[in-house]
Amino acid sequence: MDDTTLYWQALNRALDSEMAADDSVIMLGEDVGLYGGTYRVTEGLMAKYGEWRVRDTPISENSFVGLGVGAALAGLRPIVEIMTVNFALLAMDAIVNMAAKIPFMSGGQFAMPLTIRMPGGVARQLGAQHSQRLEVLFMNVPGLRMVVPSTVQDAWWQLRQAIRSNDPVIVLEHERLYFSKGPLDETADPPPPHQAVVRCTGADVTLIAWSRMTEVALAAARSLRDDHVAAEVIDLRSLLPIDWTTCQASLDKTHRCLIVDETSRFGGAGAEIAATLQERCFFSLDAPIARVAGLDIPVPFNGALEESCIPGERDVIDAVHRLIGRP
Amino acid sequence: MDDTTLYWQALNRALDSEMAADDSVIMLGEDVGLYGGTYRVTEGLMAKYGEWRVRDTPISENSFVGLGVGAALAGLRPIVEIMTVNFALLAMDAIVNMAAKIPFMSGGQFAMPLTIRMPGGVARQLGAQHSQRLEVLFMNVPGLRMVVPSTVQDAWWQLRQAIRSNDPVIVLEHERLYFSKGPLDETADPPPPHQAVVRCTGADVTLIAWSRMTEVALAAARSLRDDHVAAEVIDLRSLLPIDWTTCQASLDKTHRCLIVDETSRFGGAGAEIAATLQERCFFSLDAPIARVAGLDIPVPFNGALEESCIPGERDVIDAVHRLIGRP
Amino acid sequence: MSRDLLRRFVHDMLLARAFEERAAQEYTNGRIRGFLHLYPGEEAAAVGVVQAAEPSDYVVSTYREHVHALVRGIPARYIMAELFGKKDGVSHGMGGSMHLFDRERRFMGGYAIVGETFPIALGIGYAIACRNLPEAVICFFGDGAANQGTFHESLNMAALWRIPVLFVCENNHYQIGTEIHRHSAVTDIHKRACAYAIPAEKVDGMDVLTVYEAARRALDTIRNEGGPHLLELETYRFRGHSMADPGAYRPPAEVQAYLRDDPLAAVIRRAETVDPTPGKHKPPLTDAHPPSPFRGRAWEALGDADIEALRTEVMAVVDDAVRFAEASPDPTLDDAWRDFHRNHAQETLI
Amino acid sequence: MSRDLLRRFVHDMLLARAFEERAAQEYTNGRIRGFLHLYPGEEAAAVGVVQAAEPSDYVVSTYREHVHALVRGIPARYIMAELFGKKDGVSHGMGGSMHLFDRERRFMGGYAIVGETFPIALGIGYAIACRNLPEAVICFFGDGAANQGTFHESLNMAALWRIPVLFVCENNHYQIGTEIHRHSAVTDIHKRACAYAIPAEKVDGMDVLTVYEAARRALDTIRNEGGPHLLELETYRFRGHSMADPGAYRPPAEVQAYLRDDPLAAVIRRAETVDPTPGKHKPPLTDAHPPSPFRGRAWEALGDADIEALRTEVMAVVDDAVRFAEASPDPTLDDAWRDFHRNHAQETLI
Ligand SMILES: Cc1ncc(C[n+]2csc(CCOP(=O)(O)OP(=O)(O)O)c2C)c(N)n1
Ligand SMILES: Cc1ncc(C[n+]2csc(CCOP(=O)(O)OP(=O)(O)O)c2C)c(N)n1
Ligand SMILES: [Mg+2]
Ligand SMILES: [Mg+2]
Repeated sequence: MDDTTLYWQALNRALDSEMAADDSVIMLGEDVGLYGGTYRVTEGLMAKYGEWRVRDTPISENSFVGLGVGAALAGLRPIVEIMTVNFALLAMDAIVNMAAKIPFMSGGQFAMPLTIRMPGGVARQLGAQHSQRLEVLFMNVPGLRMVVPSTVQDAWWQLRQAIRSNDPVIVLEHERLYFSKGPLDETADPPPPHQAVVRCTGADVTLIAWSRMTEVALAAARSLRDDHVAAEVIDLRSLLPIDWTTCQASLDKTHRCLIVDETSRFGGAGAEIAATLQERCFFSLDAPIARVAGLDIPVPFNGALEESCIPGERDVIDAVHRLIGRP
Repeated sequence: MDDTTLYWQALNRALDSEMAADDSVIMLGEDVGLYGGTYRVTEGLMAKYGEWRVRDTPISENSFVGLGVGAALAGLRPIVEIMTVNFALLAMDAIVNMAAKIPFMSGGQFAMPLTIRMPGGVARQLGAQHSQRLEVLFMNVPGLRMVVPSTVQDAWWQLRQAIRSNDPVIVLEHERLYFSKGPLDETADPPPPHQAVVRCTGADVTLIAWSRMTEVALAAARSLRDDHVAAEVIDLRSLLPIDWTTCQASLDKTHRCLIVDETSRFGGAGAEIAATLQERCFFSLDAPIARVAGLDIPVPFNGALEESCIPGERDVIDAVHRLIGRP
Repeated sequence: MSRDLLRRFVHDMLLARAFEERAAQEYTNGRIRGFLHLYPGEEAAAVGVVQAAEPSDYVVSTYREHVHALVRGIPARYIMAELFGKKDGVSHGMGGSMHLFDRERRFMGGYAIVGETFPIALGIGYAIACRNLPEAVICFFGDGAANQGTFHESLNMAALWRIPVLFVCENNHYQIGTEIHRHSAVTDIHKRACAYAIPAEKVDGMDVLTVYEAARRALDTIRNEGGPHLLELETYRFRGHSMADPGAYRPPAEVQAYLRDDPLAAVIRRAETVDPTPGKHKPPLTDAHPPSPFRGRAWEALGDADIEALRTEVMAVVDDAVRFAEASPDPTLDDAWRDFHRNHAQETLI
Repeated sequence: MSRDLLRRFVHDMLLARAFEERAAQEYTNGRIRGFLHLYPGEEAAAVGVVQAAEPSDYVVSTYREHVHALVRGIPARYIMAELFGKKDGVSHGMGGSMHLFDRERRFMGGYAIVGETFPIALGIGYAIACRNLPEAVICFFGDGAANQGTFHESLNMAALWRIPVLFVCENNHYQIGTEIHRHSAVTDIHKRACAYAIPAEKVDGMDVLTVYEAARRALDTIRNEGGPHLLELETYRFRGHSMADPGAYRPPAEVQAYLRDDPLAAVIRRAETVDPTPGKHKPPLTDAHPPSPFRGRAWEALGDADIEALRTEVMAVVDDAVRFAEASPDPTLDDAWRDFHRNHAQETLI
């Protein structure tokens, strides 16, 4: 077990290990082959597995994701990389109308062992079209699953689980996590892919986060400790489905909950979490469930403005103070 | 003022009146011209305004919605009809990446007087691909507006307001409403397009609905009156933005709220409503905000199963009874 | 061309017509609801192409796919039951008229969003090419579908990687109410394949033998040389776009003209009069009078009685299908959840 | 070809090169962040085409659009300020490098999602055609963009309704790291226009005069006869795809070969040696020795001193632009909200 693995490397090893284990696993996307992937995630794989299993595609998102759907129907286990989630808007028909619906519409005759990998989130000054957080596009689509790994270990576990799943699974990575470091144990047994995990315990307030916001929440929790506020941080790990049990157990203890959501607040991913948890935990809550989330504006290019559009440590700390009624 | 206008006729007259009033209003979509629109909404307009102002398009959703965006940039006020919301999945790039973002990305230089009309919702046995409720696809997109008229009068008002707006506005119609009847006063002054309205007053519970679910909620409210439960029914009229003030005023009176949501429950449109209202009204609520919503499954073709996938009057009544703690 | 095959064609075309007309009736009776897109007029396309395919080939179709499914060998019963939304339907009543699926027969679905058949077929073909199998995919699409972006995207990839797909355009000249000259700048759909260097040809889609032979040739080429192929079949739908469409946008004279060209009548005429085994005879000598292609009834042709027997047979099949569909139970919500969860029920994740 | 125009070309190409190289420096200095897609090698395309346009024409471009914007007349200051994310940027610091907009100059935006320029240009062209104006839209796109569905969809509509769009493919042979033979079945992008019956031609995109003349001709045709046109410009980018890309996938020999073909060096060579007014001279008589196209320095050519002066001029412009950008304030969040709400602030709704 080493401590110096990068997030992208964990993904790379997960791909390698699954491709080695199963001939029917193939991969496709723009520049995943010769170039090795924009974020190096697919580095070295084309040389190892050949171009039929690691395929560079033209810029034709709807059709190459659809290709993945068709290949899955014919028994392959395709992994499609969409270069960033922003381009998934071009492939919504393949994802929502095809991948999510065919297994059901066929009366269960067909499985859909399709994995769609893509990074989302606000990176660094990529402009409004390249800074979207589109979690909600998929959450309301029955038939899909979506995992949102925040750690190196989860990147390794959850990508492999996605590939092995017979459901279409979206692996939503994050542009600002690819070069984050962490320990990786390749032999450890994973929890179920949709299980949330408590990353830090505390009795005063529950912070619920996922993907990159987990580290923001954890940093806030560390600072809050100095103010004698014990925050519990839950990393959801999966947004579709959501592990309510873990959340509920925490809220029953802390009676207060703040959701740390990088998506724009209105109609964002945090809405479902707040809506369901207030229903489940209403009588044990001391305050309404709060959200700190992205501003409801397209992301400005300017660097400082960009940062102020998404939650940072300070925003979380302030929101916790408001929530527990301290100044 | 007559009482026999159909919803589609109100839309048709709204289009006619705006096209007559302003030469820069044009319309396009599949079969909107010669055929007169799948639901007759555009009937007679091509004959009256010619093919440059009422344009039949090929099946190229992303590009003809994008055409609308470009035409809006050049000073027209295009109304694009997408035959049903299900095909909007092909035009997400034009709607989300272009229409919603250009005004902001240009630093406010360009307006986006674009109207996108489309019917959504579960109709009658159209199968899983044609029975989607995709409200949430747009709610989390800053820069868009979305109105969801439930009455003939609102169809007339809100479509005209959308056409006159300089923002991109989605007019989400409903396949099961086109042939519903109601009074239409063409001369009355409209409320602001995003203002919610109380359709029926009551002090025991607030039902929040929009589009076709308004009539389901009203029917349930009528039945509940026989059980001596006074339900207040709010028709949101707009999902982006949402008129929180009207909702909050009602909840402060009733202390209980049920959202009647045709979208699939998980991550559906109702989530944002519940999340925000529990935050705003927490201390005046006697019970958690409840949702009765679509099942989290693609819509089955079979007619009876289809009906059981979306809220009906009975579901609303049962949910109200649960909410107020009566059997 | 063997007598059996000709018989097969007549049978399939009769069955197709009878099935669709009966479906229309059942729609009027209120036992079928939703969209119902019927195929009369276009039978030669489905019959000619699908009969040219091997059982190991795959078929991908649109919402107008009952006949493709029938010819592929899915019993009429299960298709009719699906149209009725019943539990014994080929998709268990979950799919409906536009979403027939039959895994075993490699009938890979009817798709209701125009343009979806391209990437689906491309993907199946990719799986075939990956494994270097002697199989092909048949991908049906309409003239209107040729304007969807996926047509272009998928054809490019199919050509680039030499994917074994036979793209079959059923050009019936209409995208619902929009005539082809009003939706396409180039109305010869096969010519658009030039943008991807895909071999393409147009044939008479009202003549089942011509279609069959063209499909056979194309599939042979695909199997021998790899790579995609495109076939444009000129055809016509006699009915409106769906049961909801009276088709008022078409001039009656146009409809009449095509009705005279009915592919079903044509194949019967041919079966009754044309020698189906030309190969056995010598070519006629050169003569001042060009020899008539008709020889009177040839010894291997089908007689009136044969045709009548086939008619009776398909009527019985359709009657049986309706009875079966009627008797089949409605699926329950439990059935729906079970179908929905079927594929991840026993899933093992690492 | 007037001396002024030639001078203009040299000026624009020098400015383009200097601006982009300086932007690269500022990126390395950390004053520009995000994606930065530079244009060296391709200058003849932007300069030749945009100079051929009238001020009343519209320009629609991609994320690699600084030079299109410069040539269109947007002062370097406002572009550089936008790259710096500053308030005085042409898009007020809200857009960034990939989203330059200038309403007044009809510079209708840089678009960062590949393939978006097609429908945007189509829509603007539709507005022009609707009003029957003598204007045209110039729509830039890359070789990689030709595989996006919108290419096909938009070209079909443009041809069908005869929309005045000049589609300009900057074919630099790469879609990031994917060489054109690996992304397109037909690598002559202009040949794909056959699918829509759009007149199309390919010209040397490294020669600004050739590009200018081809664009002029195309725009004339569009204005006189209506309908779209497609121009493929064969070119090459000297740098990686963006500042993040070292471009390691390209053989050094290939890069070297294209560097020898530098369009900037070429136009300077030409300006110094070729008579820019061939029309004034009689055609040479037929001769045993084919006449050389070079005549030594023609009287209207630009001298070394002229070129040096232009070099100095553009350097000053770029220096000024950087100073200006540096000095410009960051926009505030209030500015952002104001820009966001600008268009519905005083909206009257019925
Ligand atoms: C993406 C999409 N847009 C629109 C529709 C609505 N629609 C259904 S069929 C059809 C016409 C298709 O025409 P064509 O491809 O020629 O097939 P045909 O019906 O003639 O067999 C349209 C527009 C759809 N189903 N999908
Ligand atoms: C729809 C979409 N897919 C992928 C990308 C990522 N991307 C940005 S530029 C590019 C290559 C474009 O190549 P080309 O069109 O040839 O233009 P060039 O960069 O060579 O000028 C890609 C794949 C994108 N921006 N949009
Ligand atoms: Mg057709
Ligand atoms: Mg390129």
